[in-house]
Amino acid sequence: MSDEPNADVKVEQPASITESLFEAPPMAEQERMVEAILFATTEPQTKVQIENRVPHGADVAEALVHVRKRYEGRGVNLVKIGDGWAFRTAPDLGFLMQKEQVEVRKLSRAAIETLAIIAYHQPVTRAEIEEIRGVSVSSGTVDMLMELDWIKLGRRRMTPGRPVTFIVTQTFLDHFGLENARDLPGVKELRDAGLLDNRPPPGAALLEPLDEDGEDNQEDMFG
Amino acid sequence: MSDEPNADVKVEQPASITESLFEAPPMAEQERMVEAILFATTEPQTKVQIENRVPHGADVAEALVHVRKRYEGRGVNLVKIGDGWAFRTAPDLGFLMQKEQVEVRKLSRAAIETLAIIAYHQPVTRAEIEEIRGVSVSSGTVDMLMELDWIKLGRRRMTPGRPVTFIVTQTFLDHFGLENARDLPGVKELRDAGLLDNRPPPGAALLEPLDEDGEDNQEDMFG
Amino acid sequence: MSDDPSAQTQTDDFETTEARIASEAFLIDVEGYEGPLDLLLTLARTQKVDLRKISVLALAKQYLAFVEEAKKLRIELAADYLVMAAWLAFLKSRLLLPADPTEEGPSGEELAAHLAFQLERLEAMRRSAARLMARDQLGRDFFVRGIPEDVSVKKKIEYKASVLDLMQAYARLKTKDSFAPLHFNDRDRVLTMEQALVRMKSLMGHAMDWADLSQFLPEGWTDDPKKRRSATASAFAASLELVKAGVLEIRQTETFAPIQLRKREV
Repeated sequence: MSDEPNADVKVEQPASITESLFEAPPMAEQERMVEAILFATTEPQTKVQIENRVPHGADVAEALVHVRKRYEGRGVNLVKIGDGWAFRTAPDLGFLMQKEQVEVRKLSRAAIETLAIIAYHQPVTRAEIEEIRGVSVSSGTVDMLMELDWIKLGRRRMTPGRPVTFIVTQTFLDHFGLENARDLPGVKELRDAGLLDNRPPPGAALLEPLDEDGEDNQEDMFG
Repeated sequence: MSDEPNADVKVEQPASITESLFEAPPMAEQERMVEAILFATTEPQTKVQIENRVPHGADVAEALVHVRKRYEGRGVNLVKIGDGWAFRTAPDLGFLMQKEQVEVRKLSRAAIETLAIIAYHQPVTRAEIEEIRGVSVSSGTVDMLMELDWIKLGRRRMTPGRPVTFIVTQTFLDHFGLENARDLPGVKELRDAGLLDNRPPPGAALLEPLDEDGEDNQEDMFG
Repeated sequence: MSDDPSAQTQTDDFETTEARIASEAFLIDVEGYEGPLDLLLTLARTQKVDLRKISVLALAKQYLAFVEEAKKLRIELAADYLVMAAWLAFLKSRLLLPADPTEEGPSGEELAAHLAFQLERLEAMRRSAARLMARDQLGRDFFVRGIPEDVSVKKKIEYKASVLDLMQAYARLKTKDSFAPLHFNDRDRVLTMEQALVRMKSLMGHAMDWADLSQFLPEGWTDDPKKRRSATASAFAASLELVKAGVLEIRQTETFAPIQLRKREV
């Protein structure tokens, strides 16, 4: 393999590589070799280690200088680590080496309620959602559910104003492990299964929805 | 407000903020970024994967062209592998990396032929492989090629029995230094000679929807 | 096919001499073949012609001779070799006898052509396989980055909810119906944010000096405590909005002290 001159280099360099067994390849070729070795090796390589790999007579020190220069200011730099040399991503580009990690968050109460209404009542208009929740639906909530690809627009309702309706998506069904939105249990079943809290005490009724609704309203106003 | 993990507002923000705050960096800088990303990873990265890492608005396709050109004839080259891009050492310098060489698993003649048939005829069914080789394909052969991650299941053929098909993988392309299956040695000559046609034995022609398969072959192979 | 009569006698001669010797030689190594097609391909090569010009008739005879020899030598042949022999015998008769127009199915020539195609294709695939394996290979001739750099982790938020969350949310809504939900029945005693904003904006021009928030309440909203509360809250919220917009300044000297506003100097 070593006696096969590389097609790319061929033009510039005559067959001098093969001419003499012990003649060092031209510096450009030595540079390529150092480059390839430092790329492929699993540890930083010392000058001696590189010398042991390249053909006899090569001037590794000089080749290293050339390679280092060539990569100056590039996205990858040749750096010296102890006695060894290695390629490293340019320090200013470290932010590119980030990988996304998913942080799971719970949906806000407004979002889960809106989603529940859409799931149970689809196709349902915004006005109907607001009627059920008793507060206006912030567009942020709807946008977020849309962005999660859990709801989408259904057909327009054939009533005055032809309002759009919302329906749940296949992604929603997949996420919640449902085959069909109709598979959701009804309120009576929920109560029978003990999933429903008993009625809250009369006094709490007025307070509880208030603060939450206040928030919701504001969001809509400024959103 | 911004430090409040409010679910409703959060989702809307990132896109608009990044768009307005950061303009795409100059091309030279984009080149550095693409260079750094591809240098850092061993797996080929698709254009989309790179785009997800670089700042919004970067022209990754153009940057890739520049980077590829920059590394032409160097000891390390930018190569295209299927949809992905990766740096690989120049093949003519393999002799320098004797220590890094991994023992290539010795493949049986059956395995090599089966692999070649899948590569040249993909997507191809087991029955078609058997028809070409004139002997049954042992499941051990298929399993081994799967294990090497050189072949995988393609779409089912729309013929009676809906048999599965086999296609080659990106790992296969990477291993053999191919940009895609069209680059297989001699593929054009074989096609011109009609040797890649799915030609059923005479008399059997009535049983199979030949046209459809022919189209299917072409689509997947060159699509 | 090139099975014209003259060519045929030629190939027949050829077959009787060299091929027979060749086929006998192959008998020793019958195990080495990967099925009848592989054997046929090897036999075809003894014709020493381009596979496209091969005489299938000669090939059929070679193969049948091979099987005969094997029988004589009591070598046990796998069933598929015998199936192929039967098929080739049938093909041979088809090729030799004049075509019977009443007969159904493909002609001898068509069958022969297909066999020739199969052999050519198998040979082509073998050549291609060899060329493929002769390519530069990853980990042998070219290499990946030896020290891949670790990618650090960036957080991405994903929202999660279970069916139970969904059902409980719905249940909560449904049970809310049965006790007092929030209804704005007395809207006339509520000053909305929008109303307060409109009012604040119109009055702002006059607030060159610090003025109490209470001075910005609309007429008729200061006496009734409920209305005053609502108006104060809305006016305050509207003020904050205007402060945020940079058109107003706000201060409060101490807890519970009056809240004061003035226009922001530009």
